Amino acid sequence: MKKAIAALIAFLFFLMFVNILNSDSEEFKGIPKFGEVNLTERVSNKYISKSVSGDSGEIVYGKTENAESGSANMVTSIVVNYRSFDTLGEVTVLFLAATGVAILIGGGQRKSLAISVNPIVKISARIIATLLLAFGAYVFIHGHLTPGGGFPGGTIIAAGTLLMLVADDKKRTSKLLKILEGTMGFLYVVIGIAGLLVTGSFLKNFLPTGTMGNLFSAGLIPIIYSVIGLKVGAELSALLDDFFAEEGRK
Amino acid sequence: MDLSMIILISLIAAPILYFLAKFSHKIAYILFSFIQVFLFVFILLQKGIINTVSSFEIMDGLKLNFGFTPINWYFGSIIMLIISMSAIFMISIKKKSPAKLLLLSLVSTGAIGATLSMDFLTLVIFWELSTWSSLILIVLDKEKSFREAIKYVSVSAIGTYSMLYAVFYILKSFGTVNYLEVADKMKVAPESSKILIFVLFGIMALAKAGSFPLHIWLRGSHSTAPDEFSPILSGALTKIGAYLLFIMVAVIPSSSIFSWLPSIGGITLVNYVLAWLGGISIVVGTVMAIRMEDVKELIAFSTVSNSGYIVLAMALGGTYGTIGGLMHVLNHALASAAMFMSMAAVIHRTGTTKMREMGGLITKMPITFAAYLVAIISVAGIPPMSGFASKWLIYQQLVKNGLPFLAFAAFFGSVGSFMYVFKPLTGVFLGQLKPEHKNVKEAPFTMILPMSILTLLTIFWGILPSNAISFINKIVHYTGGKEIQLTFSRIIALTGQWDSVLVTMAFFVGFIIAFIIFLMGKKARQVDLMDTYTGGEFLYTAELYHFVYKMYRPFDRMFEKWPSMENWLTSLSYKIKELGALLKTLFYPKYPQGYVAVSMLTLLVAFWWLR
Amino acid sequence: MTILKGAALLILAFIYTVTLEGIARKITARIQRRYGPPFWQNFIDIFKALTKHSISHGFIFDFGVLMAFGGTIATALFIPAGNLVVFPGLDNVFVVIYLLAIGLLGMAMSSVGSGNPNAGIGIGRALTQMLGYELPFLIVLVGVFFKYKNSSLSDLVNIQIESGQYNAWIMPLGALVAFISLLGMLGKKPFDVFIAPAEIASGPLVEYSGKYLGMLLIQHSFSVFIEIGLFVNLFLGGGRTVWEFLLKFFIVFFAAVIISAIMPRFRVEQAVKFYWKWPLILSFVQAIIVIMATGR
Amino acid sequence: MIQYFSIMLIAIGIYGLLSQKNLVKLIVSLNIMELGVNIFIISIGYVADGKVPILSPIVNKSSMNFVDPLPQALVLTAIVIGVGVTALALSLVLKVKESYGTIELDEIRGDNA
Amino acid sequence: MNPTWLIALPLGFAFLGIFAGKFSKAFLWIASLANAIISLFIFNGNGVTSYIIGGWIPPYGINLVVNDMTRVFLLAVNLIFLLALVATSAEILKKDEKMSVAFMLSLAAINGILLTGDLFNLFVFLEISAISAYIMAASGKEAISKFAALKYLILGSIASSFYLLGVIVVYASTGTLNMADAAAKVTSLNPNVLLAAGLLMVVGLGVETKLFPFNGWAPDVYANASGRGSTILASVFPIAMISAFIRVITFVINSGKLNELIIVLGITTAIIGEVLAFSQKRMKKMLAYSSIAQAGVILMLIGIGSSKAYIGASMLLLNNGFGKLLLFSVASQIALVAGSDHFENVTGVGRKSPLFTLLFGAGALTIVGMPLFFGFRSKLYVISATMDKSLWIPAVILITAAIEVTYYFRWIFNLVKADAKLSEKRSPVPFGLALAGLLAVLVVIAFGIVPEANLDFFNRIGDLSIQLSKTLMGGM
Amino acid sequence: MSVISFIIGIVLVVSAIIAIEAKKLITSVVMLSLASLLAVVSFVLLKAPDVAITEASVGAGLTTAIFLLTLKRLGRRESE
Repeated sequence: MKKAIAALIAFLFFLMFVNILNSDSEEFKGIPKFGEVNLTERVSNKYISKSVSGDSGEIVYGKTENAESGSANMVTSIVVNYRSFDTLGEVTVLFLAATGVAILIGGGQRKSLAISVNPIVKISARIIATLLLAFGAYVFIHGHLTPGGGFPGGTIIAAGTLLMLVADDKKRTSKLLKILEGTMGFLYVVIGIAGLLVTGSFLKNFLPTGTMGNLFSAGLIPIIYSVIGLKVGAELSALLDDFFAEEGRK
Repeated sequence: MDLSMIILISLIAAPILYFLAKFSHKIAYILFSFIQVFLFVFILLQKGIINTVSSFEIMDGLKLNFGFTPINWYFGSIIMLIISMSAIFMISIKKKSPAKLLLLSLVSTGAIGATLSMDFLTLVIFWELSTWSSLILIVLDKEKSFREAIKYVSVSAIGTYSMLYAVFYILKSFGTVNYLEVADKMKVAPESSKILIFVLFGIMALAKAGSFPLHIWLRGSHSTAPDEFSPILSGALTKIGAYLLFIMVAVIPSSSIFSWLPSIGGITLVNYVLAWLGGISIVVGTVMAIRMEDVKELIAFSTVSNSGYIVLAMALGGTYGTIGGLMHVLNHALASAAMFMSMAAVIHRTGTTKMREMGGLITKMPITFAAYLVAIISVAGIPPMSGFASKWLIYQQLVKNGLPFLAFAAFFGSVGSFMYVFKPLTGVFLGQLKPEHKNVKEAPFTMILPMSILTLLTIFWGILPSNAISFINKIVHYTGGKEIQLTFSRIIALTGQWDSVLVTMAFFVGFIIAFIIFLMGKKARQVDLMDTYTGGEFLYTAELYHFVYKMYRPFDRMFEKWPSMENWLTSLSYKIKELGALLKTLFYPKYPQGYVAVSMLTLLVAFWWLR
Repeated sequence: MTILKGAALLILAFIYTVTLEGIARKITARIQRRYGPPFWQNFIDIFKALTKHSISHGFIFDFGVLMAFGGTIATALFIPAGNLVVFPGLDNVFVVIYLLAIGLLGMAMSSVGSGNPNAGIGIGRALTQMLGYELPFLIVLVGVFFKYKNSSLSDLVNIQIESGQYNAWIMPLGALVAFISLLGMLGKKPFDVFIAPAEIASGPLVEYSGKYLGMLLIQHSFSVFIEIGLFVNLFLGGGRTVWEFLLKFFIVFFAAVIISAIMPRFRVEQAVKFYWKWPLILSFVQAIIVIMATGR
Repeated sequence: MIQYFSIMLIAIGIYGLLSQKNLVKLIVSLNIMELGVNIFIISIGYVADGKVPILSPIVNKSSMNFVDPLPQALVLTAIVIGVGVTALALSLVLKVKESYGTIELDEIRGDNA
Repeated sequence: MNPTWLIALPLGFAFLGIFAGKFSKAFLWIASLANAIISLFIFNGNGVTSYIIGGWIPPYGINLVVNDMTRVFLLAVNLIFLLALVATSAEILKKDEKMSVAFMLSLAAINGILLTGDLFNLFVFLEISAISAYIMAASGKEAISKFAALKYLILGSIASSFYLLGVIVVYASTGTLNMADAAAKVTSLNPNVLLAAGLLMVVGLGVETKLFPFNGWAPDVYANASGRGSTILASVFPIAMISAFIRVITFVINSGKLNELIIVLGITTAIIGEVLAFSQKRMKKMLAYSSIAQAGVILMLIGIGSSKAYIGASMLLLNNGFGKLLLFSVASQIALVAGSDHFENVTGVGRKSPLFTLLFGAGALTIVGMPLFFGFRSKLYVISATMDKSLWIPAVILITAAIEVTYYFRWIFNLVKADAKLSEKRSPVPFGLALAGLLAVLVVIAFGIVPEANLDFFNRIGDLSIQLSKTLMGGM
Repeated sequence: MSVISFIIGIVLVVSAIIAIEAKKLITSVVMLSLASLLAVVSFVLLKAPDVAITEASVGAGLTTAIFLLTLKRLGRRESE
């Protein structure tokens, strides 16, 4: 009975959405049909052409210099430049969640496994983890050029930590991670404040944006993405560690 | 002095007194009584009509209005008289506390502000101020008062909020809340809004005056309030209800704006209904007062009964009704304050309120007894005291309009009052003295003084009611009503006249004759109160008799089966709690599914319904 | 002149009422097949009592008696007896009724001040019963006053005499009710439960002796005068002369005596319920009839 | 087409939240719902035959036909927020298990005063 | 003063605080104090100002919008937050340093919610505030607080998903995320789409603003969270959440049908809240339901949307903020002193220390709207504003107010009840509570008795042509 | 394109239903992970590689890990 009601509610919700989907018509605007989006009606049009501050002509990969946002990856330019404030918030959310987890279940000790882990596993885990760290760093440093960025990069680093934690039952993450996490977050805020002090606008890019497509371009974007990547990596590692720790024994 | 200034003084005095009382109770209480007496004298000596618009703005465009019309002057003086006398009375009370003083100052501020107000919003603001401070005051002393004060809270909330609604309804409809301007606009208002406003105001007035069917809070809160506060509660605060009632029926003459309604006995239907409520209140108050065993509860119900008189009289309107009602406000304020004060003095000395635990205190506290005696004679409406004048005028109006059923209620209250006022008189002051009260002393001077003043005033206006009525005539003149004819000692009414001085003279002549006969007889032998006729039995041990407990047992038996009004509030609260339990299971279940489901359903229903 | 009239009225009232009471005792005895005392026995009782030694229970015991006596005398002054009117025009009925209460209050105070429980019980009963009989009576009065727009006793008497129609004829129901109430006021059987000598030793009077008793007996005779005087003046048109008044007084008094002589005693709540049943309904009917007939 | 599936996912998530009694299942349902929301957001920005919004040596001009990059940026944020909430929720589940000894809603006896 | 500082400062301190150990508590104090001072500077001004973030002009970039309403709310929020910290400074929480981080982040998020002019940015800040609220909700001593937090989390997550969906629907159909821009464009939208988006957002924000029936989480959370957590949740959060509600629902969506729905739901919330609060036996639970009821009245006013309604709503919000600050902090302390906050347990506690009574009484009196207190003034506006809309609404509001008065006074009486069993031992009121409490009492009394002319910032809120002007809000 | 997305959609929905209705929690979590992975594919189809990478690492990877760790700590009784 309860399930039937639940299913009914879910179905009605589905119907509600179906009702409003494809509601774009001549008379009224609505949600456009799938795939038939007119980007000129959206703000993203300006993000693609990088002409928010003024019409700067067509952007060409590898040629355009000092475009208003130097990232070739448009998603990255939105995430870390146009809407960087959201990302600061996002970082904060993750940070807060990690803090919450630490408050709730952190601070315990790990339980030893009944069987000892083979040293080969430990060592190979360490090697793979190092590789993962490097890969993660690569992902976030190239965030403005290729898919990926701070968050996946950080998560990949955390995956390395996870591997090490799984492989060694006595392994704990370093306390330094917290410092790294905090410092990186603080750095992000400081970059923002620097923008405020230098240019009068919080989080505004105050570095030259370079040539489109170069590694050292896009102004603050690689810096911020690195900060984010390190921060997320440290954060998630600590979070995983908290999940490994058992409550009760300190 | 600007009128809003004196209210400000009273308000600022509150925290100052509070902190002063932290250092010395005595000094703070004395200062408090000085302030109250000053305010009373200030109001009393005010002459002429003043209307101040204070600079204080409550809402945009709405300012506090204070003023002195004869109406404000009359009610303000009465209320401040009672408060200032109680303030003096308090100086020697035992349970002093800074909090009490703070709240008392606020009560006084509220009372002054309410009675000197010139518009409904100012009235309701200050009234509410005095209400909430009195509410907290009530619970400060006695454990029992907890339940009782909640009744007061609910009833006063019902009253205040209906009034608040009415005030804003008036504001929306007429654009003003000033009494006089509203009175003008009411004449041309649509009929339904007239009735709405009157019903809402009526609820407020009845709730605060303690009249049926909103009298239920009086018993508990008057009886369990701190003893020194009961006089203010009964003598002063319920009179603000009468003030609103007077504005309703006389300033906005309800008789003329409801002229389209059928009228019964020369008064319009609205007033007639109001008069009936007053009448029922008289009967209920009287019956219940007779049945009470606790002195303060008894006096509380007598307040219900007398509020009924005021409501009845004001609803009747006409020259005698209005003047009688206004006079009764004065009389009852004096008498009930004196009654409560004398009882407070007794409680101060003996520490109990149960009549069956007292007795024979007349020898120990003669002045208190005298104050009480005069007050009850006034309440019962027996001639040489001022209570008779108002009742007499009310009867004149009843006769004039030919309303036998309402007259029945009025007579019931009057005759019944003999029964209930006599009960504490007997139980507390007469009869045999309890051994534990052997060492009871007369109340201290600061208690005697206010009681004596009130008593003397009662006697003065009893002998010369024309003096009080001459003031009331000014009010009636101000509202455009017909004044009553007066000579120095006579009041000339519809069905004849009454010479108060002559009656008093006759009484004294009779008393002197009696005294002469008394002196002519042989001197009587004084015997102990224990030495009485026992039907020939010899009592080896001195048993104390106390016949006040269930004194009117036969009468009680007649009314035992009557439904009690006091329970409707309790059952209402149970109903609300049941509703709460239902709502909780519906909307606040223990598990999240419940409210997620409700939220989703609301979303979906809203979507399909609104699209 | 007023003083002389007043003195005359008081003396007349005293002598006449005490005499009638004496006769009443005789008549009651005859009805009950007894011989009965002589009709002057009551004078003897009163004067004897006044000269005897007495006991007092303190200040309020004395003061209450004085108050009762004084109040009753003051009330009696307001009763017109035929053409012997002390305060013409000022004898408002409400004043009379309420002044009467002061006597009652004084007596009540005095008797419970004695400390005897019988007195307290008696007073409690008396007050309760008062709530019974006063109400129908007052309702009838409302009708009377409404009809004449006057509540002055002497004026009402004059109106009745001039029109030649007594109120008893105009409003018979009212007169009946008033008479029943009168029985209660007089404390005659069946409404004498507050005295009830065998039960509570004469109730309020239990502790009195000597001059106190004497004064109360006088006070009682005055109150009988007032109560019957009220009825006579209100419903039987008083009298053109004193004698006419006294004659009517006599008739009413003996009607009451004869009725009471053959009646048993009501319990107090029976009495109150009795009054609140038929007399009250009849009084309302009467008042409404009068008000309807007169028109508002 | 994928839009409908995404909404179906949201609906399934809601169904799960309404019908399941196990706390972990509830959080799984939440995740499914968030997944649906994310796919829906992306689908809003899809342009038929649009290019991936990354300039590269091949797709090198901003005037070409790209899909809308903004929803993608929003989803990035939403995913990260989702994982944060999930982690917090799971740690709360652990605490509940610690205090009540169960993660079945029926068996949790909170004092419901 | 650039209001970005209000967000950046606590955020920066929070990041530092995670590894600063004991200093993080100090950071919390510094951040909130600094915020209070900065908000004081921002308060000093009028009109609408837009501050852009990242140098991108709206609607492309994110902007912060300060208008007269925001100025008042910013000051109130930061002040109340500081006072709440002071009031509950005696409380020692588990993992205090990390909790301080959560509190700092909640402060940043609340300021962000108040300031932001972007729909998605609002979502991010709502998430931060929500997660910090979950953490606060779970901070109670009793196990039930964890379960309550979980319940809150589930509903809150659904709510944020729905809000996000609503934002996306708006974006899909108008192509913008900026509030002012969207507000200008939604007028040409298909009404069904607008309604659906509005409803989704109403659900999303309704959970946080405690609109019925989306408020199922509130009673348990408020009743069981720690003293500091519940105080901040009950006093500071509503101001921010309702400000967001105003911006999104009435400014952006602004659909007549939706406003009617909000009025109906708001009144229902008020009735249900008061009725349930009436029947509660626990002090904090009673306060929780009372908060729900207050939120209902405020949302109802927002639904009405007239000038007076806005003044009334903002007054009520501030009043509720200060009042609930007093009530919740005192209630938590009383629960500590008496061992529990059950009705019987707290009987007579006010006798032991009169200051408890004073603070609780003042809070209760201002919430129920007694003269001399701020609540009365706001109540006048409420009745006046609703009276203009319909004659029935004020009647219902006043009936619920009567219920409210009754139960609040019952609790006051219970505190001061003369009880013979009471021991003479006085339980001291912590200094912080006394200080913050007295300050809050002063504020509510001052707002209650100063003449209207001194409160002209409320009247400026009522100047809707400026507050809701679509051209200015976005800074475009 | 549309056939692939249809198939993916069907599997996505089915795995989601299984994730909710599964008796064992472990099945539930695995199915959630599967759904997440399918979502990654659909992200790719929708031309959103950034999101796809993030979802793959965060949604499918990290979330599953946290779930599994939780299940481990909850103990055997609850997981089955």
